[in-house]
Amino acid sequence: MQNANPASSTPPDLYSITSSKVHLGPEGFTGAGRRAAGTQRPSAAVSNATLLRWLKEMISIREFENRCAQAYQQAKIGGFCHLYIGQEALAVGTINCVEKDDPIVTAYRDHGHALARGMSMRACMAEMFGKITGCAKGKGGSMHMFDKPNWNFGGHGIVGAQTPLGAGLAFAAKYEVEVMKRAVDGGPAKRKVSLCYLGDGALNQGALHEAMNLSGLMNIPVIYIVENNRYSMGTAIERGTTMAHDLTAKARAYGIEGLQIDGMDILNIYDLFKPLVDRCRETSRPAFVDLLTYRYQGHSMSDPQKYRKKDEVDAVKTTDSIELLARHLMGERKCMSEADYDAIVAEAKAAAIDAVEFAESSATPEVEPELWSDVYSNPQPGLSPQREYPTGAKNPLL
Amino acid sequence: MQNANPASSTPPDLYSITSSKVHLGPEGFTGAGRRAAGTQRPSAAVSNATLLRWLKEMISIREFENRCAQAYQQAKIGGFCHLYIGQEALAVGTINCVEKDDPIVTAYRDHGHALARGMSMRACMAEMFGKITGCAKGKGGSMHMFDKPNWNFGGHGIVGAQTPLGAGLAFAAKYEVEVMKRAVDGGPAKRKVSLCYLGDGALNQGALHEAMNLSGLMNIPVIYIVENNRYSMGTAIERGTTMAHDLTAKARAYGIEGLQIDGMDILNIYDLFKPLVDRCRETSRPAFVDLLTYRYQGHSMSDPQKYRKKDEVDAVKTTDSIELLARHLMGERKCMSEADYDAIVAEAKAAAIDAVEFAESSATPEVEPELWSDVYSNPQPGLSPQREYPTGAKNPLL
Amino acid sequence: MAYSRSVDFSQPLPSFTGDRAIQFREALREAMSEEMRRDDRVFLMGEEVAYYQGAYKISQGMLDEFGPQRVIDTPISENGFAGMAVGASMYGLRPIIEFMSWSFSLVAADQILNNVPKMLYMSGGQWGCPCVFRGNDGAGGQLGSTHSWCVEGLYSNVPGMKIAIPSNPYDAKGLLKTAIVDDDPVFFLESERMLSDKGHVPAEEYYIPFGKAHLRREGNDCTLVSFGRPVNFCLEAAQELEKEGINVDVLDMRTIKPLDTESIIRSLKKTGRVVVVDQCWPFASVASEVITQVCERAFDYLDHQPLRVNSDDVPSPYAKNLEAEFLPHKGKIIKAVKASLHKL
Amino acid sequence: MAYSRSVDFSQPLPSFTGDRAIQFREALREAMSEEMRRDDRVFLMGEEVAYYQGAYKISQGMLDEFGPQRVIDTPISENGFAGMAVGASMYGLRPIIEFMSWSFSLVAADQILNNVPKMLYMSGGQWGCPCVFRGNDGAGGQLGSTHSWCVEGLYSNVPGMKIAIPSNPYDAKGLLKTAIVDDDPVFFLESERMLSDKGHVPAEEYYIPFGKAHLRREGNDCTLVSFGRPVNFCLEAAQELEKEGINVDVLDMRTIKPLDTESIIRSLKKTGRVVVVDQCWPFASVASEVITQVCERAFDYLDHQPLRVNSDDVPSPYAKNLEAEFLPHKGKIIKAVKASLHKL
Ligand SMILES: Cc1ncc(C[n+]2csc(CCOP(=O)(O)OP(=O)(O)O)c2C)c(N)n1
Ligand SMILES: Cc1ncc(C[n+]2csc(CCOP(=O)(O)OP(=O)(O)O)c2C)c(N)n1
Ligand SMILES: [Mg+2]
Ligand SMILES: [Mg+2]
Repeated sequence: MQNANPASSTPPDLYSITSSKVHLGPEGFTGAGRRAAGTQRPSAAVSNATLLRWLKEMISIREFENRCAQAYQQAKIGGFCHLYIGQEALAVGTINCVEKDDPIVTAYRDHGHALARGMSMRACMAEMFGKITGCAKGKGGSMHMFDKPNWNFGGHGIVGAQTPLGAGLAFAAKYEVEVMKRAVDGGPAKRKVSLCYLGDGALNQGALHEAMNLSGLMNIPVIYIVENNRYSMGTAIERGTTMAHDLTAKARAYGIEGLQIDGMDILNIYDLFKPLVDRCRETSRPAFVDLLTYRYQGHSMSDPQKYRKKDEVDAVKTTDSIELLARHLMGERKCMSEADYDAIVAEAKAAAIDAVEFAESSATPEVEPELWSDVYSNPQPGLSPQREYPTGAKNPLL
Repeated sequence: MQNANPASSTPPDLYSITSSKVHLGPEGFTGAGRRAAGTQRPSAAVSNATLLRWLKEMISIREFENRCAQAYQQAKIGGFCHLYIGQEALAVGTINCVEKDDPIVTAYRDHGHALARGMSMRACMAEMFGKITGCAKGKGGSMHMFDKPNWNFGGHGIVGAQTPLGAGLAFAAKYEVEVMKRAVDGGPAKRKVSLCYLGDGALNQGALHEAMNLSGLMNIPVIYIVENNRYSMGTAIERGTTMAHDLTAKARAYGIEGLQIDGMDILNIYDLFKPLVDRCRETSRPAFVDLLTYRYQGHSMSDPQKYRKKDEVDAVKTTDSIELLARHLMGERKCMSEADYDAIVAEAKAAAIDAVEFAESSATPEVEPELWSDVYSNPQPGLSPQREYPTGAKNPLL
Repeated sequence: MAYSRSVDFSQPLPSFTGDRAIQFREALREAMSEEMRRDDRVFLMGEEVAYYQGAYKISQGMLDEFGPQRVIDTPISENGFAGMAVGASMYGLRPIIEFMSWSFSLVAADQILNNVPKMLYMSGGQWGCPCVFRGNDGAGGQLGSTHSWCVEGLYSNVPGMKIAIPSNPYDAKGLLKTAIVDDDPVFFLESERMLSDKGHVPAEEYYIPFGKAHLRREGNDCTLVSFGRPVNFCLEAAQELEKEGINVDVLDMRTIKPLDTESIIRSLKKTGRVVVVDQCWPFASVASEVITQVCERAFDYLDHQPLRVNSDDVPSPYAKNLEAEFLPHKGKIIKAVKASLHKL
Repeated sequence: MAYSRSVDFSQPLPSFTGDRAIQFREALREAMSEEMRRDDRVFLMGEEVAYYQGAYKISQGMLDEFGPQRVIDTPISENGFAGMAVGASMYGLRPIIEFMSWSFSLVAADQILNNVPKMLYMSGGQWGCPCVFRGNDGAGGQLGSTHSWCVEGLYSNVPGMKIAIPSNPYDAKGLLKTAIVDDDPVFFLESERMLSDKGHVPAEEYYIPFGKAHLRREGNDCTLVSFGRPVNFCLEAAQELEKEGINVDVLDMRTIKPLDTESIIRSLKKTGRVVVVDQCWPFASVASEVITQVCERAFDYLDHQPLRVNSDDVPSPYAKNLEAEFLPHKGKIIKAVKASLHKL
């Protein structure tokens, strides 16, 4: 089916796109989703050093998540904990297609994005441990990884609620350029796109639809990235979402360019997503991406996973994104040895262990003043019948 | 663009559909929207007597609304008052395609539906006058024309809020057939469709999208009818809604059959809408209709209408639905004379005047017990700190 | 299959104590299953209620018994399916809607506050919405600011619905059965923190009347008024206070709409002191309301100003220590009771 | 163009009386326009605010002055554009969002209650949402049950935002300017019934501090506490009571978050009696809160139990006579004042 938006009807000139039917069955992602083909793929121009960095980022996320799982089982992490294992290529791939100061915002499965966006493992882990050294001083928890210096506008817990925020962020950046002619911090304004991640389950929240219509109408350069891991909790996508075989129809309904991308292969993500980012930045248009991925673990740490067979999980693991990239670097690129790889893993593991130790040895937030601080930026008497609002510790990221 | 739902890809066998580009400019509806063509149009089989009844219904609505306008200017009607003048063919045409006990629900521009569904002018006018003889005992007002005996589940004031209700109504009817195997009142169950009307402005509320996805998933036979009168208050549709030139894309996004229909010609409505109703009833599938219409008056009684030119309004009036049908009955059908027509108008006018007199001479609801009754079906002590809830007068429609 | 039961609430309730100990979640399941067996207009709808067996296993096994047409999984579309319940209940069915958490009901606020409680009035008595909305309410599981709502502070301001809030398995079952047969919409507030609590639930069928508080413990020194989970904090506090020779009445309100002010006043006349314990934020809360009603109706019996213990007036914090302090815990209650007795 | 003004609230306010009489809607427009001229981060967004010149003509002429990029029409997508304001304000802009009516804010409840007031806390102080949400609040125009919300009864339960509610043009301007420059989110509640009210608004620039009540009338017999439109009902009642020799303090709270309990207590110490007048439903309302705070902090000064006058506890009726009785009108206020003086 052709995209209604004229922007996508001219084929990109560098490479061709081969489309294939999406398989949502248990046979894995081989050949699933749109894949770039041909020799002049944009990823071919990415340096070995950069690809190695991407690999490190992906491995870091996985090692970090492994430690989270462990800490959660040891009851060192409380509340909910949604792991990113399996989806690493998605956050790392897409975030490496944008500028460092392009705003991003995501849902509650947010550790991966936070790390890919540059948050230290320490700040991220400490947050989950509920420590004052965490990115939200221990007040937010696993679902709320905010990182102002890295333009990460947070993880958000209510399904779909971050989607209008994504539009608002891109709107603000556009407003800097077109109205203020300078950035809000006084510096020069520049054309930005925002990335707004959402789970496939969020497709069914009205918020997304209002946000897509608004972005389409107002020419707001927000890119909605559906992290289509096939399930929202125990609900397989086709049980909860109409047109599951062609989600881009939902973009076409708003005159927005829609693209389906196989998200296990980070090179493929780059090939298709980078040009899209460039187009959106240039044309100030929104876009929508159905990024096919998979979560290896349960929805959260308490999920018995009766809704899928182990076979299905195993099949997907044959196209594991870290392995795919590692093979590429060892094979085609010949820029990494087995030993190099092992060293990368060891380093990531050590960093994750260090983060756990850091988190463990950090102080909990003091009830006084942290329980009551950060409720108001400008506290005044009379705001609560209980007491006045104090000022708390400075956020460790600021 | 082809509809994604296979149900609509087989052309109906009785007649052919000619599609034409929709004109949203000021040149009127001639040729706008999908129109049935050919000699074997379903409407050809509708008897003269039935068509005459439809004409009477349309004229009744218009005369009724004229009296509302007058009464509002005389401050006899309070609050908001949204007139249906110009859109008569839509309510009358669609409602005459369904069974008397198929549930319907609509928005706040609801007088037309109420009358077309069989509410007496008296009960409808008395409601607007805030009298105890009104369909909601004067407690609801212009936006809330409910009529239980006629399966009219009301006018609703919050834009879009009635759209999940439309799904719920059709769900319940389906549940009678498939689960209970009898009707909730103990009678036999039957296959029903529900009609859910909404303004074009409601396209942009998340509620509709959630409702369409749910209906598509659960095979709920609700038909969403967009009363596309081109404006939501002062906002022309293309200023508020993406893909305004092809709203059925919004249905395709949910795998729902979508149809655009020229709604000024009631015969055309019947030609296209009746087969759709039959299909939905048979297949238990939802549908979505973009019904092109126009309101001649302002949004509500206080609208200065600076957002459109008088030319535009005049151009549309050249395809006035009452005139179109009258010409057909006098011309092709030769079953009505000028004098007949005048008599119909006179009768409708008299009925509307009678309704005003009835409303005027009716009693206001007594503060005791009406202010406090109908809050709970099963009042109990302790529900309010102020007093207990009494039982009020019986609703005049029951 | 018979239609809804007309319940004779003049019958005494079966014993509150006994040895048929089941979990809070099982009590809820029994209530729903019994009513679904009795009345085929009743169905359960919500996220993960069917195939997943309930996000919190409340509906475990119900899909098997009632099938997918009566135990219905939905996508994450609270506004959509709450609105479907409005339409279906107007039509004549009896929906039970599970919100995985009441925290997620805010996206459905328009349906549950503008439509559900007002339909009967707007239609001049033609149609009400006899449906039950139920789910987890309240903080305590380190779920952070957006997932820890106590909605009673918000929603109870609105007339037209009833609100039940059990503190134990016995009440959970008996109140939920009443909620399902009631002709008015009921908001039913559970607590994820209590779902595994075990307590006696009689084998015989019973319906707990709305608007009748349950005196859980007796004492002459002060009246503790609470509802939902904090009733248990009150009982803990009472036990500890007893050691210091302070004896309190603990009133479990069971429902806050209707609110059994009579029972509060009866106790107050004995004790002269009242402390309201409420897990919402304080401002314009149910605690404020109880205090106001006590002032309106029994001012002269107050030997001390009425006091309230709420959660702290801040978004729910994640960190364990902060959240523990945030709640209206035993320590705060003891302090308030002592303050009311000038023993601080 | 300079960034937001740091206001010196220690300056005395200009005279409340004078002869520059303008409409309430014009006062709002002046406040927005002045702040938009000062700070280009400020913009106005909502339904019909631009080309239509405002559904209630509040923004008339602003499109001409500021252009369509700063006075922005939206489709009917309250959740969507409220959420855009969250993102834009986190990013560093200063959105003013007009809800045509606060009644329509329920579809945006999740954004305005889960995101706006909690963002600062959830992010550990990294980002707040300095935005203003404003629009019509309250019944009185025969708009029926869904269109007549008084949201303060609902929303004030939630910590993290401030709530201003002016009763006259002078306050409308001065409070809205403060709302726009404040670094916290502000819910600003207007009333369609007052938009055409005329009153003196000084030509000179002024900002009214939040949390300082305005004593609108003085008397020794009873303290009337109110906010928003019902302040005017109180003034009417006071005038009539005076004829009978009863003299009351009328306190216009101006903001309910923060709430100036000090001023209430100061007056109460003089009068010994307090009647709170609030146009929301009674249960868990701001009136309940004021009474509770008075009890908590000045119980011993009460010569009579504190009383409240709210709207009737029913959905807003349409019929003129019912709606007139529904409101917290003069007659109810007079009765309550007399009751507090045992003169009934
Ligand atoms: C409005 C709302 N409803 C329900 C939930 C509970 N909930 C949390 S995550 C989730 C599943 C979301 O799935 P998806 O969007 O696919 O994201 P994934 O977990 O796969 O990353 C649900 C139902 C919520 N957080 N918000
Ligand atoms: C959620 C919500 N937002 C705003 C309004 C105010 N409002 C009432 S009608 C209307 C315009 C609706 O236009 P449309 O849906 O096209 O219906 P029409 O008036 O053309 O019949 C608006 C904005 C409302 N009633 N509900
Ligand atoms: Mg998913
Ligand atoms: Mg319209």
